[in-house]
Amino acid sequence: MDLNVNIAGVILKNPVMPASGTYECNSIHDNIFSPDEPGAIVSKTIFINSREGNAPPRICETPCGMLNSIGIPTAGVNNFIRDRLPVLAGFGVPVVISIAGNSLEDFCKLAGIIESTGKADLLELNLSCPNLHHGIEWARDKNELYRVIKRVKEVTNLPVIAKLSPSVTDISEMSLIAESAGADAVALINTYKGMKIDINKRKPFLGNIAGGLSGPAIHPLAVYAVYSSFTKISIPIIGTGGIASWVDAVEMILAGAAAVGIGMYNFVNPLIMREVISGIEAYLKDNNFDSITEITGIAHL
Amino acid sequence: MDLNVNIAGVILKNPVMPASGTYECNSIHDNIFSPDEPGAIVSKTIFINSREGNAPPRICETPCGMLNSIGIPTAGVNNFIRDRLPVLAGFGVPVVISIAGNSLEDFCKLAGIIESTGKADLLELNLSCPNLHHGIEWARDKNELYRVIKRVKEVTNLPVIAKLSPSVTDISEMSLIAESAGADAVALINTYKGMKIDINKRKPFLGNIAGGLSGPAIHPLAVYAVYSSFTKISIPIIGTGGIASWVDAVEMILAGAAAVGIGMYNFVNPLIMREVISGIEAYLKDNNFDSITEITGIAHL
Amino acid sequence: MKIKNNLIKPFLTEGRIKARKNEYTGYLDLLIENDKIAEHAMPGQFVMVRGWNSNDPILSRPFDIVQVDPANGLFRLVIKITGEGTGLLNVLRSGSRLVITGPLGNPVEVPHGEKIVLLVRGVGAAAVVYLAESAKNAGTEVYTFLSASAKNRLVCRDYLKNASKDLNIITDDGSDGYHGDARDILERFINKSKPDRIYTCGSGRFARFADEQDRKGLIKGFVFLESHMACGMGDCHGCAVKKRDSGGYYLVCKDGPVFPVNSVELD
Amino acid sequence: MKIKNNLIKPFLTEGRIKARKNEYTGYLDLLIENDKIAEHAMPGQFVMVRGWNSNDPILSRPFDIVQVDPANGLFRLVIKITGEGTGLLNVLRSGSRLVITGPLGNPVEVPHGEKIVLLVRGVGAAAVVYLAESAKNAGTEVYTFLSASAKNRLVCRDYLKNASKDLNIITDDGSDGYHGDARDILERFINKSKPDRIYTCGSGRFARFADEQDRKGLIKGFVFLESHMACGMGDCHGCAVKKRDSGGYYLVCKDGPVFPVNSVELD
Ligand SMILES: Cc1cc2nc3c(=O)[nH]c(=O)nc-3n(C[C@H](O)[C@H](O)[C@H](O)COP(=O)(O)OP(=O)(O)OC[C@H]3O[C@@H](n4cnc5c(N)ncnc54)[C@H](O)[C@@H]3O)c2cc1C
Ligand SMILES: Cc1cc2nc3c(=O)[nH]c(=O)nc-3n(C[C@H](O)[C@H](O)[C@H](O)COP(=O)(O)OP(=O)(O)OC[C@H]3O[C@@H](n4cnc5c(N)ncnc54)[C@H](O)[C@@H]3O)c2cc1C
Ligand SMILES: Cc1cc2nc3c(=O)[nH]c(=O)nc-3n(C[C@H](O)[C@H](O)[C@H](O)COP(=O)(O)O)c2cc1C
Ligand SMILES: Cc1cc2nc3c(=O)[nH]c(=O)nc-3n(C[C@H](O)[C@H](O)[C@H](O)COP(=O)(O)O)c2cc1C
Ligand code: FES
Ligand code: FES
Repeated sequence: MDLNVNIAGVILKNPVMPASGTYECNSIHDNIFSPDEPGAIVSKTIFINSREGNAPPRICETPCGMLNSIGIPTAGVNNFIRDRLPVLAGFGVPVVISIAGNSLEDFCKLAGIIESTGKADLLELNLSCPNLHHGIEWARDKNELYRVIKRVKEVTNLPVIAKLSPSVTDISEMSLIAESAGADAVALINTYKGMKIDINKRKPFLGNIAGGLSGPAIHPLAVYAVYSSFTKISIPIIGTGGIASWVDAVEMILAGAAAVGIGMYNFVNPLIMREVISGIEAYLKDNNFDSITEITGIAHL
Repeated sequence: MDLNVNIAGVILKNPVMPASGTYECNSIHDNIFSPDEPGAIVSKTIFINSREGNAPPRICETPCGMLNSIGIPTAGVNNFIRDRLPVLAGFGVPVVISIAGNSLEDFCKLAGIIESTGKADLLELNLSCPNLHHGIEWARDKNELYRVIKRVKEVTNLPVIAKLSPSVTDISEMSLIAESAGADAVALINTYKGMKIDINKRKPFLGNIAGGLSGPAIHPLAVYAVYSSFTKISIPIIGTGGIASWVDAVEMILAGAAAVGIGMYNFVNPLIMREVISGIEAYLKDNNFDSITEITGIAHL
Repeated sequence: MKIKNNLIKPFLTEGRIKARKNEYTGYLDLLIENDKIAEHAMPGQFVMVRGWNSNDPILSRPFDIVQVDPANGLFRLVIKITGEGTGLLNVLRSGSRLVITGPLGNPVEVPHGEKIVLLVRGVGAAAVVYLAESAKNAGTEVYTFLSASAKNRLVCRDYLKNASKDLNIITDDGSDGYHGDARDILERFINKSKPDRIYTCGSGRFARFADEQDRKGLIKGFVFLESHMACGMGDCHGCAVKKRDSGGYYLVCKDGPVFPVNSVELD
Repeated sequence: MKIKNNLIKPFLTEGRIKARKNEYTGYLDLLIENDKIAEHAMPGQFVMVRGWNSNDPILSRPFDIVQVDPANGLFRLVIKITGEGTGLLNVLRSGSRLVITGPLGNPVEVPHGEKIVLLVRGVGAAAVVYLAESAKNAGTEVYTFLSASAKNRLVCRDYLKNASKDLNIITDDGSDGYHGDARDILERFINKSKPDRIYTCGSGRFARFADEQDRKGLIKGFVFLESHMACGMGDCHGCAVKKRDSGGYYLVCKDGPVFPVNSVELD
C-alpha cells in the first residue's frame, strides 16, 4: 500500500503528522509512540525571543473539545536550534518548523534563521493563533495574509505552509490568497476563538479570558473548510481539526486533504497517530485502492 | 425572584426562549412541556412563498452536536398566518416571528404582512441560515447587513431582532453594524457551516452537501460571540448556541446575554427549557441576587 | 395521498430494564418497565431512547415498539447493535434506567378480518410484531415471510411465529428455511391466496416488490420507513422522505413511520 | 530553583478494577490490576485515567498513586467524586477496564532517616500515602496531620495510620480528633520536635503555612500541586504554575506535581 504523499516536494511516508503544539517529540513518549512513525513531525510554534506563555488556567474541557490559551511559551529560536532542532532532525522523518512573529520582519528573520540550519524540510507559518496579541490577525486580513506569505517566500527557499484561521468569513478565499501569495501548502485549521465562564466566580475561566477551541467538536467545521478550499486551490491541504480516529482522518482526505494533522487527541490517546496511520492503510486495502492519493478529494466527484 | 427581561420594550417573564426552527409549539408536546412556559416563543423562519426544504438526509449527528441542512420548509406566509399564527398568539407569551427572504424586498414585504396581523411582538430577521441559497450572505457582508436591517426598520414598527452568523471574521463588528442600522436586539448565533462525509459512499452525508452545526460543541464559541459583542453594543443580546443545561444558560447571561435561545437541545431533552428556567432561578437565589438583570454581563467586571 | 395523523401525545418518561437478552450475537432484546408506553403505544409506533448521560452521542435513538404488556406495565424493544448508541444500550444491565420519549409516530391501522402479508428482513422484523399480534386479535390472518442472511439473524422469530397463521423462513445461505429470495415464494403466495395487504420493513428490495404488487392492483402495500431523527415529534424536520407524486416531503416521525408504499419515493 | 526531572517513561496501558469501595459517600477507593504501574510508579507520581469510551468528557483525569503492590501487580487510587469524570468512574464495577497513562510526574525524593510532617486535607491525603510508606521504610519518622471538615471525610485514614509514627486527626466540626485548625497543633509540634520536612496537599492555607515555616528556616516545605491537565506529559503546556522568583512557569505534570514550597507562587 502506497501511503506516500508529496507536500511541496517533500515526500511523507504517510499522510499523518502532529498538529503544531500538541506533541513534543520528547523521549517521555518512548514507551508509547515514536516520533519516527508519523509522516512528518511539526514543532511547536517558535518565536525569535523566548516567551513565557499566558497566565493559568490555560486549558479547560468543553463538550467534545478543549479550550487552550497556552500562548506559545518558547525558549526562543536560538535555544530551539541548539536544544531541540537536532533532536527533531534526528528521527529521519521530514521536519516542519512552525514559526510566528509579531511583525512581518520577525517572520522573515525566523525563516532565514531556520533555513540556514539546513535541518528543516518545511516551514509552517502560524498566522492564526488566537492566543497571541497579533496572532490571528495575519490570517484574517486579506492584505496582511498576502503580504506576509509573499515576503517570507521571497526570503526563503524552504517550502512554506500557511496555517490559516477558521475565524474568517470564508476560509476558501483565504486559502486562495495564500496560494496566490506563493504558499506551497495550507494547513486548515487552527483553533476557533471561544471561552468558558466560571459560574461560581462569575469570571472567564481561562487566565487569558478567551482561548482556542479544538477537538472533535470542530471536526465537521474543519472538514468543510478543507472541502470548500479544495476546489479553489491546487496546492496541498493539511487537514487539521478534531481528528480523533482514522475515520475522521479519512473524511478529511476524502474532502481534499493531502495529509492530516492531529492535535488535541494526542493528549486523549497518545497512540492516536499510529492508529490513524494503520486505519487509513486498512481502509485503502479494504476498498481496493492502491495509494492514498487515489482518494484525496474524491468526495467531490 | 425577578426573572423578567426587557427585549426592545417587550417584557419576557423569563429569559428563555426556543431558538427558531427547533420547537414547533405543537400540541404534540402537551404531556411534556407547554408553550406558555418560556419567556417568549419563536416561530420557525417563514418565507413569503411555500418551500419544500432540502433533499434528505437532512441531519446527522456529530461529536456533541448535529448538522442540519433542513432548508426551512414552510407553507408560506399566508398559510402561516391562517394556520399557525393564531395558535402561537394564543399562549399568552410574546411571539417572535422569524422571517427570511431571497431579497431585501421579501424581508420588507414579510415585515409588513406580519405587522399587519397585530399578532407578533417581535420580528426576527434570519440573516444567517447556512442552508439557503442566499442565506448566510446577509450576515456576512457588512453593507448588506446594514441595508436589510435599515430598510426593514423603515417599513415596520415592530421591534427587530437581527439573527447573526458566527461564520464571519469578527461577529462583534457585525453586532455593531446591526445596532447602528437600527436593530433592537441581536440573536447570536446561528449555526456554523460544516459537513460530514460518509466514508463508505465517499460522498457528503447530507443531501445538501453541507449543513449548519449546532449543539454543545459550539457553546464555547457562542459564549465568546456574546462576550465580545456585549461591550460593543447596548441593545440586548439573545444568546443562542449549544445550551444544554441551566449552567450553559447562566454562562451566556454572565457573558452578556439578556435572554437565551435554546435550539437543538429541545430535541435531546424536550424538558430543557423548563429545566433552564428553574435552574437560573435557583442560581440567582443561591447567590443572593434579586433579579436576572443583576447578572447580565457581569463576567466582564 | 393524504395521511391521517392519528397522534397519541408522547410522554417524556423513564423506563427500567426489567430483562435483557442477546438471543443472537449483535441483537439485544430489552423488556422495559414503563406504564405509559405499555398502556398507550399502538402498532407502528416507536420510542426515542437514551441510556447514557453524555452528550456524545447526543441524539436519542429511535426503536420500534415490539410488544406491549399493559397489565404488567412492560414493553419490548429489539435492537440491532450497529454503532455507538446501540453499543451503549447493549452494555446496560437489568435495572438500568432509560430515558424514553414516546409513544411516537402515526399508528398503523390494524386490519380486521383480512388476510395480510408481512415481508420483513433482519431487524426489520421488530417493526411488525405488534401489528401482527393486533391483527391476529382482530381476526386477521397473518402470513409472515421472515428473511435474513443466516439463521442467527432471524430476529423476533418466536414472537412472529405466535402471531402468524403461517411463518415462512427464508435465509440467503440456506441455514434455515427456504434458501433463496423471499420474493419468489411470496409472489406465488400472493397469486394463489390473494391477501389484502402487504407490509414490508428492513429491505429496500422488499419495499419495491410490495410497490410492484401494489401497482399491479394485487395487494395494498405498506412500508415501514427509517430515517435519521433528532426529535421524533415533528419539530426538527430532519426525517424527511420525498412524497411520490405531489411535491414536498413527509416526516417519517410524524406522518409515518408506516406509509402506503405508493405514497413515498423508494430509493 | 532548579527542579530535577527524574522521569520514568510512562506507559499507555489498561487496568482492570480488582476491587472498589466507597468507604465514605463521595469517595471511591479503587484497587487496580496493572503490572506496569505497580512496578514502576514512585512516590509523588500520578496517572491519567479514563473509564469511558465517549469524547464527552474528553480529557483523562489525573489521580495520585496511593499505594502500589508490585508483587501482585496492583495499585490503588482514592478518588473524590466531584464532577463528570469522577462520577463516571464511580459507577464502574469490579472487572471494568480503565485506560491508564503513567506513571507520570517527577517523583518526590524519599527522605531517609529523617523526621517529616505530612499536613493534608480531604482527598489531598491520597497524595502522600505512598510517600509516607516509603519514608517509613527508609527509616524516616512520619508525623501526619490529617484534616477534614468532618469525620466521614478523613480519607486514607487507615493507610496513613499504618505508615505514620503518629497520626493526628483534625476536623472542622469536632466529629473526630482535634476540633479546630490543624495549624495550631502543628505549629507547637514543629517548634518542639524540629522535623526536617513538611509536605502539604489539598489546602492552600496549609501550603501557605508550610511556606511560612520554611521561610522562617524551621523546616523544608514541599507542596503537592494540582492543575487542569490535558496530556500529563509536558506536551500541552496547560498545567502551568508560576515560578516564584524567576519569571516563567513550571509544568505541574512534568516538573511536579511536588514542588519545594518556596519555588512556586501560591495563590
Ligand atoms: C422509526 C424507527 C424505528 C426503528 N426501529 C428499530 C428497531 O426496532 N430496532 C433496531 O435495531 N433499529 C431500529 N431503527 C434503527 C435504529 O434507530 C438505528 O439502528 C440506531 O439509531 C443506530 O444507532 P447507533 O448509535 O448504534 O448507530 P450510529 O451509526 O452510531 O448512529 C449515528 C446516528 O445515525 C442514526 N442512525 C443510524 N442508523 C440509523 C437507522 N437505520 N435509522 C435511523 N437512524 C439511524 C442514529 O440514530 C444516530 O443519530 C429504527 C429507526 C427508526 C427511524
Ligand atoms: C497531579 C494530580 C493528582 C491528583 N490526584 C487526585 C487524587 O488522588 N484523588 C482525587 O480525588 N483527585 C485528585 N486530583 C484531582 C482530580 O484530578 C480532579 O478532581 C478530577 O479531575 C475531577 O474530574 P471530574 O470530571 O470529576 O470534575 P469536572 O469538574 O467535571 O472536571 C472538568 C475538568 O476539570 C478538571 N479538574 C477538575 N477539578 C480538578 C482538580 N482539582 N485538579 C485538576 N483538574 C481538575 C478535570 O480533570 C476536567 O478536565 C489530582 C489532580 C492532579 C492534577
Ligand atoms: C494545547 C494546544 C497548543 C497548540 N499550540 C499551537 C501552536 O503552538 N502553533 C499552532 O500553529 N497551533 C497550535 N495549536 C493548534 C493545533 O495545532 C491545531 O491546529 C488545533 O488544535 C486543531 O486541531 P485539533 O482539533 O486536532 O486539536 C495548539 C492546540 C492546542 C490544543
Ligand atoms: C433543525 C434545526 C432547524 C433550524 N431552523 C432554523 C430556522 O428556521 N431559523 C433560524 O433562524 N435558525 C434555525 N436554526 C438555528 C437555531 O435557531 C440556532 O440558532 C442554532 O441551532 C444554535 O443553537 P443550538 O446550538 O442551541 O441548536 C435551526 C437549527 C436546527 C438544529
Ligand atoms: S425526527 Fe424531527 S421532525 Fe422527524
Ligand atoms: S498536562 Fe499537558 S503539559 Fe502538563
